[in-house]
Amino acid sequence: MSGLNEEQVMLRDAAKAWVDDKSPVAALRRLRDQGSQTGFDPAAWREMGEMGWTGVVIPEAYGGSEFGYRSLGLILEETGRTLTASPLLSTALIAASALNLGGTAAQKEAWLPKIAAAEIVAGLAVDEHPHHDPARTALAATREGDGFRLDGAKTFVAEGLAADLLIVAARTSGEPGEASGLTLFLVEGAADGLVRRRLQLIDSRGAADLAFTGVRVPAEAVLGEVDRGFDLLETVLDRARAGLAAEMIGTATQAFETTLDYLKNRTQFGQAIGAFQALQHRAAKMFTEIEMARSCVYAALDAIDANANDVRALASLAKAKACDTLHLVSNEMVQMHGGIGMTDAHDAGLYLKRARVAEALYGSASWHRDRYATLLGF
Amino acid sequence: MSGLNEEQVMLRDAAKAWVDDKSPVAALRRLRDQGSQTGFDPAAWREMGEMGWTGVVIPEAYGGSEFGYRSLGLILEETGRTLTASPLLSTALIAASALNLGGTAAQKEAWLPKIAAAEIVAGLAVDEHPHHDPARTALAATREGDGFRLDGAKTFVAEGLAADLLIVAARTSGEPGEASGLTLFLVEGAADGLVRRRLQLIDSRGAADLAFTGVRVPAEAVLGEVDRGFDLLETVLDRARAGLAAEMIGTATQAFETTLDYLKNRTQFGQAIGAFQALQHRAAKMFTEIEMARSCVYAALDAIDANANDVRALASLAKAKACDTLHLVSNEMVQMHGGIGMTDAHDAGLYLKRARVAEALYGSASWHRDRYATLLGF
Amino acid sequence: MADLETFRAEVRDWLAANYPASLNAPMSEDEAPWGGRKMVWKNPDAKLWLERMGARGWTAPTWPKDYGGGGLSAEEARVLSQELARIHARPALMSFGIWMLGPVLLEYATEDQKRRFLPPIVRGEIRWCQGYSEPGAGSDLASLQTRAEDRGDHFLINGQKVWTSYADQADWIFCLVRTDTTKKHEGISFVLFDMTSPGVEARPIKLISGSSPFCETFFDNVKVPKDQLVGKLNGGWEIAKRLLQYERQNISAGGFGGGAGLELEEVAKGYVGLRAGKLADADLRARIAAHKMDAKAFALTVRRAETESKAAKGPSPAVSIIKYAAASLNQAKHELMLEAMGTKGLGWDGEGFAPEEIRETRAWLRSKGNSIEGGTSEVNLNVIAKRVLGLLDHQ
Amino acid sequence: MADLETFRAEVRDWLAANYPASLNAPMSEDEAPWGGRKMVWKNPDAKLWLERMGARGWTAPTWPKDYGGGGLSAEEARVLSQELARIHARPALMSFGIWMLGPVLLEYATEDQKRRFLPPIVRGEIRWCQGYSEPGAGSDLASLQTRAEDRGDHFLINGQKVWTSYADQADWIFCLVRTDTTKKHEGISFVLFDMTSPGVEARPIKLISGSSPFCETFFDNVKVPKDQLVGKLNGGWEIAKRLLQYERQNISAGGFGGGAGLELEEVAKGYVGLRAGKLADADLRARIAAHKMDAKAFALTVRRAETESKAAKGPSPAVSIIKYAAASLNQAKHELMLEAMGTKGLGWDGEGFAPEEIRETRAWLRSKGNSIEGGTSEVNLNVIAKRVLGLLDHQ
Repeated sequence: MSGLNEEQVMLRDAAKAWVDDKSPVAALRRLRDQGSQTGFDPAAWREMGEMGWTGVVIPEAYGGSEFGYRSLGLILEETGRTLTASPLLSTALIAASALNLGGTAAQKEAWLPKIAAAEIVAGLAVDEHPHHDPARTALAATREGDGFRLDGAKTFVAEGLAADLLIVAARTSGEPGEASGLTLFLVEGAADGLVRRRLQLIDSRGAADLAFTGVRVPAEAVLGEVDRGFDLLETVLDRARAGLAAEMIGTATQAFETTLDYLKNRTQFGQAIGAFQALQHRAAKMFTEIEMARSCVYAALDAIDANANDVRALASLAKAKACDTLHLVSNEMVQMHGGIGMTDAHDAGLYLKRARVAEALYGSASWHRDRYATLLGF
Repeated sequence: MSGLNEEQVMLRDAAKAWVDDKSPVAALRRLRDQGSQTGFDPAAWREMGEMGWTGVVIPEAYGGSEFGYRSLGLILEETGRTLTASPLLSTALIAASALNLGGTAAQKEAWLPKIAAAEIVAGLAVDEHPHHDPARTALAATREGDGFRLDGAKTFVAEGLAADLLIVAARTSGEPGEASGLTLFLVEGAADGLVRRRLQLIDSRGAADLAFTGVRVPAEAVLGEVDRGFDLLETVLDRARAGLAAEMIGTATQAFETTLDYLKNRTQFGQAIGAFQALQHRAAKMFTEIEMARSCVYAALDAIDANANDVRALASLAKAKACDTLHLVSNEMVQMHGGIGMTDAHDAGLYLKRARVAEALYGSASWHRDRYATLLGF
Repeated sequence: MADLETFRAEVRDWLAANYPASLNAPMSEDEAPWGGRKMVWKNPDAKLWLERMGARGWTAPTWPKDYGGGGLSAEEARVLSQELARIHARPALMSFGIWMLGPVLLEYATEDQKRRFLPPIVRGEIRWCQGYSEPGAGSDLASLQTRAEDRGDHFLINGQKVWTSYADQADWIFCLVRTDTTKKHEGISFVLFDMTSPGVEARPIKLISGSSPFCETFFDNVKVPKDQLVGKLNGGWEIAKRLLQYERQNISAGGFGGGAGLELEEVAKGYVGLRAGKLADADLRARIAAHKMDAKAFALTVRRAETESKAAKGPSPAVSIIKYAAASLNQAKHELMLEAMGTKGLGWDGEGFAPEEIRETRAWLRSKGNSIEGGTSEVNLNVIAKRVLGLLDHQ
Repeated sequence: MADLETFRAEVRDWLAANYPASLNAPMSEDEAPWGGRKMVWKNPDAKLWLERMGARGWTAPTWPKDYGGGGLSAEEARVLSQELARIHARPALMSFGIWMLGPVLLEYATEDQKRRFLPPIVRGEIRWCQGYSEPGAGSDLASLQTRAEDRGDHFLINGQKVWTSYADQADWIFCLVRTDTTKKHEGISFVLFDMTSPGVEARPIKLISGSSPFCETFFDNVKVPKDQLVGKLNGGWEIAKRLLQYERQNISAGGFGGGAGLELEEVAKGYVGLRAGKLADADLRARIAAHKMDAKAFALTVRRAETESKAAKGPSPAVSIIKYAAASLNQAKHELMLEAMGTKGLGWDGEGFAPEEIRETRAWLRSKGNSIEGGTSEVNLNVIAKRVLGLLDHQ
């Protein structure tokens, strides 16, 4: 590891120590078996706030450290290793980015310090269909008096049940499928007319479907510009994709290392199964994929920090490679563990289940390949 | 092998014996090194006629045996094993099919006996672009007096240089890209205004580009119906695809068996390299692919013989699977032979080169996957 | 042939008279007719159907009548199976006893053992489970450690099995035990015993899909009378392998089922949508098309292998690839299904997901076992390489 | 840093004064500046450029001045390389002597040997080839059989090498020979000799791409003075391995070139066409997009490995995958290129094909060697599994 400054090395090491101690895979299993509604442990979330993780991309003026996305990525990579369930990505990366990038001074003042202090949970409500497609947004925002009323539905909203603040993509003009005519709104979780239904996903984390029926918001709830929200949304989503990809690389790395340990220790036919060349080559190929995907994730995060002009392409690259890599590694984890990997008592199933949810979130590999090709002009 | 009747077993065994004796891979190498213009050996072609191979899909009334496509497929599979270069596919399968399916009694009488006797070489001129696409035909057939004049160009015409008879897809109405408006014509190789240019392809077989400038043909040269040639063309092409796939399966099988021999005999690190598990698994996967593709090829040929209603889908299936399988096996043949496989003196390169030409001819795997999905309605 | 057509007419008449009309409704998963002492029949007609078929021996049509079987020729059995398929009859009995144990008993058991054990299998009265795998002996089955000590008139069995399918539902077990610790393959014996014997305990294993079809099975000083040894002492490995062949044939012939029975491209059309007649996600469309081609190629290969095996009176080379290909394809299908369903394929339970969506998600998880159970894909590839392709063992 | 900037200014001035203007035109393949006695200079300025660079030792910038090198620090060498890149300078010299032999001579050779062999390498006067592989010793290099018998003041060498790159163009060879037949690795020595020595014959091997960059090389009683042994007698394997590391680094850093230098997606657009802004073949488009992503991931990985290696003062784990990934990706690129070109990618020669089409087709054929030469992909995967991942050898 390198290219990291001292703060980053400290952050990463602290994150590693914390997840090993406070948030091993058993913590997720416990949340699941206890039937947690929100899908995360409030105490762990508070500790994340105390360690400053929630303020890593927030300016100092609003209570953050502004270490940047690469730094937050290091933390997410570590939490991804142990499948740590928390609102870190939704709140401290996605919502914080949206406010940073699109918020007025008043909006920032109102929300960023609370995020930095882990006082609130926030989430992004974008998709309305089984497949990610921001331009397809139909949820209607109709002008009413000085404000707007929102009517429609969102699905698959990460932390949607627990969120105190929702950033909602809505259509103020145009037709579903068009990029123009979108507007982002800040909506409080407790808003009248908003009904939230918990989704029990295979990864046991917090997610919800949201129904908006005449939800009224003032003009000040608009984040960014009316009708011109698509660019801001994509810019926020690219940060979400890169951050999620960082988490996924952590997940893939741990899944691989756990499998590698098993290959070294499980014996069959008088040898460690890791001595069989076919498994060795598959392991070497997985390692190759992981290292290649890792490079993409770091490059995307660095590009965001540098405000480079290829963030769009690099975010799609990072997410697509993270998807393909985690898909491969999570399948191989089960297969190489054999029968034991099929049991609920083993962690392999938890990695597999988290993998598919993360693959679908904010665009599948297929979706990002299409976007990448379009960005490259073919 | 089974499901074969006695005639088929005899045909196959005779074909096997003949290619081993008269047409090993060295025969193709000799043609290549001698700079053969037509890309085949006329003496070998005459022998094919004498053995009755040229009449296998031709009715007895026209001098054939009418054994059917499965039978001709068996022969093509054997010739494919040793990369035998001959006009068998173009003439005895494709042109014979076109005449059988679309010809008037007079047209059949004029040409089928000559094909059955291997007295002529015939070819199908369909494509005009680097990628197979019959509907994109632009070559213009304009009515002139009782007949037509042809203007335009064809490319990648198998046996195009040697052909005494060409079956030419032309546009009598509509626009390139439309299925309607196509008409097939019988054009003699010696026709005025037809200029043929040999293409030196990597597989060293006969192929040509054709330029038509005011080539005049009588009304009797129309094969099938004017403007309604597309269905006939596709029906002929599906036979071409299944027959070519049979040849390709033969090529893949031999490439695999040659490689398997090498795995058993080449030693490194004190063992036959075929004892290394990673190579064993790759060999087992190749074998699996070959057997699956073989099933598709046989099913397509059987469906043609049975005049079944799923010939279109099965022909695309057979060609696509044959393409993917031969692609894989030809690459693995070079890789598993190591350095020796990279030398011109070894046969691996010849298999690789033939593979890519056969992959492109009458539709790539990609093209057939698209067609298959369309046929299945998605 | 005339005789066969007479037989066919008889079968038709009998089925018309004996197949209960109430069974024409689709069979739900919990109605699977496994038989045995613990079977709870949701529909009494299903029990009746088993009794009628069992009485004629048609649950095991080609077994000799002496042992309760149908005594049919292979041709007659095919006619029976065609006629059952014609009326879409439910299976009268699903049974490891018929699929796996019976064939090896017919080959290796004593006359007394055959008369004792086969008829209750045919009638579905005794349900069997398979005591093969152990925690340390998966692909390397012969390294098993469950001990059977010779105590004069009985064996005393101690040890642990794992992946025992439905051990908690079974009445008896056929079990591999170690009777000689000084040899590996030549120290294994094949014994049968009652799961209600003192000292037997079966604990269901919960799988990643949430279901528990397998158990850990513990043996603590279980007494097994010596007349329940099949074949020779220390000669069990040969029987074990033969039985595995029957098991693999059974898996191969049936392929891997499960899931909501939806067609992949229909699911994709529903969740992804069409654009100009083609799936809106072109990348996914290409991969689904490739998969549909592979699936068709597989189906054609199964059919070809059957035809060729019949013609050659021996297995076609294509047979060897079937278990491996079936597992790969079923897994690929479920991955594509999940991908096509998007976020609707990611539900575990509760509101927001249709029952068939949840079922498909569970089936996807279940399919991960296809390449592990009944011989891993790695072992299958080894077998193809060595036995079919003639490649050597690594030295 | 001030010193470095001073150095940079000096380099700029020197380049401005010394880089021949006529070399600003693109370099064709037959202009590659391999140097040596047999070099035919198409452009005399290229020779001048080599002489000028060689005189300063900048063809081997970090080698000590005593041996003809530039005597630069690593930082200075980087500045030199940046400045050369800035003006898009052609390489003054391409040389196995600099890339492979020189570094091991610096480490293992005697003072006399260094003074004798290194300066002509720096000046490009002697072109070297590598005598490693033999017909029976490919991936298992140490099983080589070429014998060197001790004849008092010289070795007598008999045997055959294969895959000797440009042996027919080289002046000298560094060669692995067997000096002890009773041991495998410990019986190998590393010797240098002149290719004009009596008994040496190099026969070019024609490849599937039509070119002949490699030779079979025969040694028939070739006399080699003992002072041309590098390192210890029977101690050549260590040197051989070290040299391979330099070779792989060199392959990795450069990646695999060749081809007409066309961008894949541009080629596809040209031959396949666009429909509504997307490649008309949606299946191919998806695969090209996936490949472009892999290629970008690879480029980012090479860059990351460099940064991390520098920071850690040792190789990053990512380094190990680079040769394997480079070969796979280059082959995948050429396959896609060929597919995109359709029938235009299938020409060998003659009319009907543009020169860049033929060049691409030949490059596709050439790329098949990427996963074989300089360590097969299979060996690379073994190395990753064993050295990086710590998996055991099969027993």
